[in-house]
Amino acid sequence: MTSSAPALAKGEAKSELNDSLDTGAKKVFCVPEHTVEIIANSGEGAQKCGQIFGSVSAKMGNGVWTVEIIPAEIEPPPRHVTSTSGNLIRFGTEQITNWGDRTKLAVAFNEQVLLSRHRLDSLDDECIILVEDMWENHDDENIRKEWATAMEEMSSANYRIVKVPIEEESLKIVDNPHHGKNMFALGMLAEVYQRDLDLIKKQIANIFRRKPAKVTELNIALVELGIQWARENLDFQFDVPAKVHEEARVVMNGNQATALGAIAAGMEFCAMYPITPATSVSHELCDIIESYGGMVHQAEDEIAAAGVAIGASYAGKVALTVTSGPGMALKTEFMALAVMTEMPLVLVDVQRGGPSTGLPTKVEQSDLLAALYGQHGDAPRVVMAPATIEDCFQSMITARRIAETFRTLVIVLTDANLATGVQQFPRPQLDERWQEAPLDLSAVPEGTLPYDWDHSTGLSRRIIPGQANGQYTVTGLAHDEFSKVSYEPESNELGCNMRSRKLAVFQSTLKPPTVVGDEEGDLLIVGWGSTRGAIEEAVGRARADKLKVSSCHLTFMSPLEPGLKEIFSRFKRVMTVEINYSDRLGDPYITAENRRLGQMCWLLRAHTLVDIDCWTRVPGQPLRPGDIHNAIVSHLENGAAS
Amino acid sequence: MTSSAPALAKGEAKSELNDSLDTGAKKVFCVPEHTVEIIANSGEGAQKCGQIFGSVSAKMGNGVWTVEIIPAEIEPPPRHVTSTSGNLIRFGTEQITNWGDRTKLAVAFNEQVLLSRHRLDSLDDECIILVEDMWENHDDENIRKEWATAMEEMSSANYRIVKVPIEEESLKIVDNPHHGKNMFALGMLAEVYQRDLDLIKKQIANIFRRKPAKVTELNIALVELGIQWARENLDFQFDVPAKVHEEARVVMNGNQATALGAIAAGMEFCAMYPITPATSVSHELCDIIESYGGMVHQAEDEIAAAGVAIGASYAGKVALTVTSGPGMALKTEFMALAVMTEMPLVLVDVQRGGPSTGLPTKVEQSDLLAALYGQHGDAPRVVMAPATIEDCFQSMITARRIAETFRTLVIVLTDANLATGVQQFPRPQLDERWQEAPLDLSAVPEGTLPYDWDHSTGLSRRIIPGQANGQYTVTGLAHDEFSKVSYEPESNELGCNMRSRKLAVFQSTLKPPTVVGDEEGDLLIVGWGSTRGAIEEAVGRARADKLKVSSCHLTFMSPLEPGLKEIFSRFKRVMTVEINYSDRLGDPYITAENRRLGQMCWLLRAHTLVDIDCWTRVPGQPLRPGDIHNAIVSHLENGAAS
Amino acid sequence: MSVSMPSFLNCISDDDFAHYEVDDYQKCVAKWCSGCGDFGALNATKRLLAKEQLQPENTVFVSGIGCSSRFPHYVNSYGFHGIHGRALPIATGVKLTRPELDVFVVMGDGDCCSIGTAHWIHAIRYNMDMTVLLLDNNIYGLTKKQTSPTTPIGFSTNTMPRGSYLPPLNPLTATLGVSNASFVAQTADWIPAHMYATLQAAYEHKGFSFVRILQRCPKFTPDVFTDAVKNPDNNELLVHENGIDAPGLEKLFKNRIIHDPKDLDGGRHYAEVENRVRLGLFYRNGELPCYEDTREVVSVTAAEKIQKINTEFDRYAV
Amino acid sequence: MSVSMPSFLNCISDDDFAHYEVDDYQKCVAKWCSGCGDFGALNATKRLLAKEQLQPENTVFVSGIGCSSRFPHYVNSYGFHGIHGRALPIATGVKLTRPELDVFVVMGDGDCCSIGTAHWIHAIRYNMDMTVLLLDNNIYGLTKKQTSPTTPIGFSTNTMPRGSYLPPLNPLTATLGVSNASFVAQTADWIPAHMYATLQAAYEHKGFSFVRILQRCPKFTPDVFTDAVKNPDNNELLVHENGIDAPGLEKLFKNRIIHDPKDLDGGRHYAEVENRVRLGLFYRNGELPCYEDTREVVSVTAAEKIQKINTEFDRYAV
Ligand SMILES: Cc1ncc(C[n+]2csc(CCOP(=O)(O)OP(=O)(O)O)c2C)c(N)n1
Ligand SMILES: Cc1ncc(C[n+]2csc(CCOP(=O)(O)OP(=O)(O)O)c2C)c(N)n1
Ligand code: SF4
Ligand code: SF4
Ligand SMILES: [Mg+2]
Ligand SMILES: [Mg+2]
Repeated sequence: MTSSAPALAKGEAKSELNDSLDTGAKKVFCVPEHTVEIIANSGEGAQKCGQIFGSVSAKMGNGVWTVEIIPAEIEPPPRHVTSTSGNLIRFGTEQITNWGDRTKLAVAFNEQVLLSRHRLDSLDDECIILVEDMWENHDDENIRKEWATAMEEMSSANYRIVKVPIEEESLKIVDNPHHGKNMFALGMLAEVYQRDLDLIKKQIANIFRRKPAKVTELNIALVELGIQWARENLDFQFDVPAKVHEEARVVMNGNQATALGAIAAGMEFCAMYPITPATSVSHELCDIIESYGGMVHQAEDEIAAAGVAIGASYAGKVALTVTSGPGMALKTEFMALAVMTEMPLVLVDVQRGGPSTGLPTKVEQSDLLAALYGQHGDAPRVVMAPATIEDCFQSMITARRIAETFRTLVIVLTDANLATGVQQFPRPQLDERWQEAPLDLSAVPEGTLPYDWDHSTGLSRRIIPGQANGQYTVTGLAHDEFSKVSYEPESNELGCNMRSRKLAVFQSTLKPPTVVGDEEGDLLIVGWGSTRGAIEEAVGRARADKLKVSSCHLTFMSPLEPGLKEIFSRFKRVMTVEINYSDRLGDPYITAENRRLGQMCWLLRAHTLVDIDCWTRVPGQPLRPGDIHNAIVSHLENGAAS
Repeated sequence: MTSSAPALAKGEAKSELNDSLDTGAKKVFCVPEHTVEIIANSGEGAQKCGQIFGSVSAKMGNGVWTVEIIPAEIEPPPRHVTSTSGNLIRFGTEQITNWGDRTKLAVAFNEQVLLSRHRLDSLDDECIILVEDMWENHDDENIRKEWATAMEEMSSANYRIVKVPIEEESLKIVDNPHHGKNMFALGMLAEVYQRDLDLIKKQIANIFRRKPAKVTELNIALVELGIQWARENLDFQFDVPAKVHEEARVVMNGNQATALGAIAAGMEFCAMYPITPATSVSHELCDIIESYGGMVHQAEDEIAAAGVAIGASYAGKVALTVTSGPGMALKTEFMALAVMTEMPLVLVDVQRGGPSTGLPTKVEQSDLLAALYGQHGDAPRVVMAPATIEDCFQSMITARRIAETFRTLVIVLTDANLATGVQQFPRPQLDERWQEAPLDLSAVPEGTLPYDWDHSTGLSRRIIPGQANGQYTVTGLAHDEFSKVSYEPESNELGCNMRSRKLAVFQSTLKPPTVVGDEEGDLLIVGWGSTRGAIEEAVGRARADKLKVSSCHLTFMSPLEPGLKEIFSRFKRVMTVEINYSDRLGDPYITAENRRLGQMCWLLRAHTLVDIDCWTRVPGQPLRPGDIHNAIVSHLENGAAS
Repeated sequence: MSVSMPSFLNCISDDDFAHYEVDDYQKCVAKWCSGCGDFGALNATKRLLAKEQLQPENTVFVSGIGCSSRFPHYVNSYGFHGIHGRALPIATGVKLTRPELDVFVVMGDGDCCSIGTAHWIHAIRYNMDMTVLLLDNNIYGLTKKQTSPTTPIGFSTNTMPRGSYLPPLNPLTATLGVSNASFVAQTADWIPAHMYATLQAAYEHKGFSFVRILQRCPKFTPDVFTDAVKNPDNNELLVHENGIDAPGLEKLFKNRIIHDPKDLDGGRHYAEVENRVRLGLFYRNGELPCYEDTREVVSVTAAEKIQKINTEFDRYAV
Repeated sequence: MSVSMPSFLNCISDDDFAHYEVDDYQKCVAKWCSGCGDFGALNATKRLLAKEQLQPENTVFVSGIGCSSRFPHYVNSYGFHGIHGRALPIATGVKLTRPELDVFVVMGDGDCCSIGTAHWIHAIRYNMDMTVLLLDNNIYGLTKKQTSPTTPIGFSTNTMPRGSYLPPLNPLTATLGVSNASFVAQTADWIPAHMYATLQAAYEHKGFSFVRILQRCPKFTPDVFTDAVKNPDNNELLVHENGIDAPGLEKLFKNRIIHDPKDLDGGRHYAEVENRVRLGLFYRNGELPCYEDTREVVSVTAAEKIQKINTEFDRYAV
């Protein structure tokens, strides 16, 4: 188990903490950040508790990153290692960009959900655990045994386990033992971390605003009970200083940001078919888009969703389709049609674990090559990946602009980590021009060609039904400037040429990515998408150890940003860090020649001919900065050795 | 227009020919090979004429390559440049591996179909043209005008145009002017090339064996009339010497070879949905497979076809699905399921022009990246490409073996060039063991795991329904050795690992590809698939010019054959030649950095980090050796310049 | 499909509008085989367009892939020649976002009833106001004679050379089985007057007007409709005062069934195949809401949108 | 689905076969929400398996993706938990090549009637001998409450928060509209005896036995069936001497319609939704050929095959 514990001052702070717990002296530890999680059976409200805690912390001015802990089943059996539901909140004085390493303090409603986190290696070796105590001496012998076995298994770690009569206390206020425990827990956390009680009360009042006032009161009473219990029984507190932020800020998850981004970008039409973890983008949109004069159409399947979106785009709307891996697979044929007919279309793929149905609720970055190359024939398109929650919002604005300017398909690759991760960012400035319709219905000059390609740029004017003199017939067959089916060699070469040229033109407008850290050194870590925060944190730690490491994060995968080869040449080694599969050297049969590499790694090798290595994992979880840090260190050590 | 004319001895032979035509002296030209085409409105039987000519030539011992000339519509308007239907036959003394350069002798039933070939640049500048003369002075003024305009347009070339009263002559024997002309034309060709009349008669008798004997007689009479006419009116003949072949040989097109290969490989089940140019594989199979105890199921769509094939494989059959680009797009999701569940499956993709509906009847090699990377998540599979008609047959045997040994998806990439190209090859030796069922239904030991992965090789035992003690549930979700759904990080890593490892193991059994030509030099041309013949012919010509060029043809694209980097390192430059799209340096906005490359080129760059160039075209036609030859020369010249 | 111009506008002089002759709706020469039934459908459609004086720029023809799906290339209007089986999703996208456009959909029997099945069934449910032509030649034409869902059992094709295995799918009963079906008719290319009248009725119906046109393919299924083509007595017309009115057919077509198109049970019953080819209107219900109406959007200015998004942000404000 | 053992074998002593209790068909603990109707369907199915003494190794359960599609993981037999909407193609591949296996297919309403529509409609046509369970909870369960084709109009979901827009698709009439439909029944998880009897009849039928099971989802559609669950009078049983025989229900369920399952018109009529939930057998036709029988293959030895291929080569010989 890792020993890196940046949240606590090294050495003495920890033993101090241990001392204070052992001796009973109340002590406040001032730390730059902390990671807390609250876990329970699903249905016990742990998620709500975590959300309020996270959002109150954000409002107080802390940097916050929240991760959902979701069980595989809708209603899994209680007290089971597969049932864990809850929230992990990492918060600190500065901006928090990722879920960090391991949890420092956990509240668990039973020992089984705790055990599941232990097995997943989610808890810091010195984690403080506030665990419900009713199971230890439960009437049911089986439960007692389960408790004992679990505690035995967890004794391998140095956890500080504090037993709390959560249910017993809560029952002082509520009748139903399944309700209210989460608010009691919230109270304990509020006391431990000195959260602003007024903010908590407001948040609770807001959540239950449609319920009788009594409900809010009860919940607040429970919180206060938790505070009181913690005050009387816990001998430690943490102080995570907050900052005053001048600019207005918002806090949301990536799917919410994507949905709001779509609306802000003037997207009026979304066709979709439900699929985890993309569906909640549509849920957000469904909730509000109609009041913007827009619409979400739930189609009979993903194929239809793509087709309806293309029809809407043809009709002159700004069209969007949102899906995840298996859904994108079904859209493959229609995506090629969008490319061939130069129909502007934005497709958001919220990546999950694959292949096939894979890991529906878990993060992976393995749809990159499918997004780039999934279509038969030559089908150039733009592929981009937001790296933060804020990016999710902004990328929708960019994607629309590219799609329309270049009459092209734009694929936006987010992932399950961004989808459900919650973070705050400066409230976006909106622009009315984003809301403009792509085209009006005025007549076009007689003889206007549907593909009046500028032979140098491949760009052409878009015409939509309703425009007099513009009548033409779109086709997915090879066609000429008139959109007439044509099998002539020249016309096929020209069409391929024009569709591809647009990417080169777009590429010429891009700037080289920035290097974080020194402009040259021993190792450059290249990443893309949601791993940015974790990578930069890891690189920061390595640099603090005086390692000559920098990082560089790519936004566009097709076309690639300029200058990569030049940037890479300034580093002795280049390595991508990705959440996708690669073979490991040293494994049986794996050679440098047959080794299958990370997807971005592969792409960049072809693009730059630089001997790029990769460090990739597919744990169905976001990467941890600590693990990336270790990878950096060992990569440099190997480098030194070779 | 190119001046390379290997079929005729250079210089004097040509002028001799011209002389003989001009002076009226009958002359026999001995040539190592010739390319002849017969073209007409569709429905006039030009295809049949060409097929008989090709097959008789093959039987006589000539090397033969036949290409279909197909119009875009089912029944296009007569006398129109879009209507051309017919056959091109390249035949020679040695083995013929591709369609060659341009046609040396053409028989045309009207000037419009001729014009279409002229415009396509299909005719050698000195082509001899036997064209129906009735249109020149036709009653219909429009037709006379069309004739005149067409002749005017074609006068830019040095064609030797011989006007033939084809219809007038044929009407001496048949009543319907639309029938019989093809047999008259066959007669002319038989005389010009001294084809064996007995073989022709046998072939005709075989074709019309289900019709009244009278039909055969009439057709033979027409052939004889054609012979007589040519004898009396043409003052030239060509002699293309044939060889006696010891070994038995067969002649067929690639789709027929694929179908027979599937049967020979013991494939018992094919699920498909019609799509050009793949459908005729199924037509062949449908015709005969039932008498082998097998079955073709035409599904409601390509998705279902893939699913039914997977179901059949799960049930223990050797299953096949055959399609083309748009169909493969639809199978994307099921292909991932096959990979995830390790279900043996062979998928043949007969590539056509893309993207989208593209060029349905035309050749392209642009499905490579989609075949390699089309699936979301990490979905390792085997991808291979036959290069000849014979390969189409053999690759099915190989594909089955790989699919079953490695419990994997095998994609076989053929294309429209192989599909309809006709060539002879040694009659394959069959092996009874190929017919063995994958498994019997005997019970498995209790506790046998559905994925009892050998952790070193990733291989595992396949179990099928009916085997007692084997009951398990296949799933496309991440799963463990028991095939139980599992979201644990370790089990996902293990599954990914095992599925990928198999490719490394398979790769370790492969040999490096052979280099044709010297083992080192200035330029190595790398190809894959149906371009082999044209590439090797072009390289042969370049080598005859003393250029230091070799070629190397790849069969496996995933995993790639070993030793490529080493082979490439022995050449100053490496260039792929492919029928797919790449940007051209020198075009507006295209830079070395943003240039999009040929698909194999891209793959090999990532794999070898060698700065490989590419020469690619998407004319909807096979590549011509002459054009490749030019590309080689100019690539070397540029090389010298830089 | 509803008439796009409200009737009170009839009094406005025609001079205010460009006038279109039938031939004005022809874009380029249609390239089907001679004798192909698609020509008849194209002609009847152009007549309808002229009769209704539809503006080419406000009319959209959407199709999939197949011989019949070439249709949009031949009509002077906007067109979308899509991908195989997917005409209806594309048409849905058009109609849903631009309900003022007149949308026609043309599909083949393979296109609609095989690969396009899911979209077909669901489009019936959506009941969008569009006119849908199923050109049913009982075969895959473009790909050269493979069995389609409507191919007669026993009929030999390139994929089923020893005869097709299954009884044909009946597109009429299938459509009538779907909740929300609102207009289901059958006509035949060999009775142009009936075809025209049927298309006219389909166009006038507000909702998803599904018209199966029995279409001759002399190339690959030359004989499947011969009995009905050769002998009027092998046809049977569904007639009713609320049905399709094709005057002048009484004399030739003696076999008539009186069927009220309101009667769904009866429509389903008559849609079952019997020994004659049945043509006419099986069911019509003009009362069912159209999805594009249900989903009608409000119009919001850019400024209002910005304001709303800002309110939204307030919900997420830190 | 037909009984796999011919009846004359009934006289053979049971000792010759391993005997399976209901619980022997349980593989692992089912993980649905408490109160989920899928449990009932699983129980009824296991009872049927035990009653018919199906050999686990010769029985295959195929499903798509959804809560209901977890079914095969819980049955001790071979299973194929496929991809969303595609259970039927997989099942077709199994049955077509291994007709001796007993095949069951389990789908959800989204799985079957939305993304799986094309396969559903065509599987009806193929009429393969399999037992097909549509677990219809009127909602997308696994993905957490989105509208499915059978969701009641107006019902609020995450994708249609202001109420679902369309009247629900009726899987019964849709199935009955497809040519070759051979067995169409509806039952409900709240009447276990009826559900068991229906599955029994479905299994006994030789052909594609389509059973829609109205399935409670306490999580997301807790109230959609409440009326029928709470008050037997809101249920209506189709009964007939040739129908489904679930003895003991007479007392509780007073509303009964006598309907001969041979009567297709009647079946279609009764399948239309009215104010009560109608349960029973709408249509059965045991005379329709099964596709796997039509496509039955001959057995050919390897040597014969080699010889045949050689004859084939002769056709292509140079
Ligand atoms: C995805 C895909 N699958 C298959 C095809 C090949 N294909 C083109 S048209 C067609 C069927 C044509 O039959 P039908 O729809 O009845 O139209 P028809 O030509 O008879 O008018 C097929 C299978 C295709 N273009 N795309
Ligand atoms: C191709 C694809 N699209 C979407 C999904 C997401 N998905 C899984 S189950 C499901 C629907 C579940 O509803 P239903 O079929 O009614 O089954 P239930 O869960 O209600 O039993 C969806 C949309 C998926 N797994 N694959
Ligand atoms: S093949 Fe048949 S459907 Fe196609 S154009 Fe020819 S006649 Fe018409
Ligand atoms: S969500 Fe509904 S259908 Fe799914 S397991 Fe729970 S109760 Fe059953
Ligand atoms: Mg057709
Ligand atoms: Mg459901």
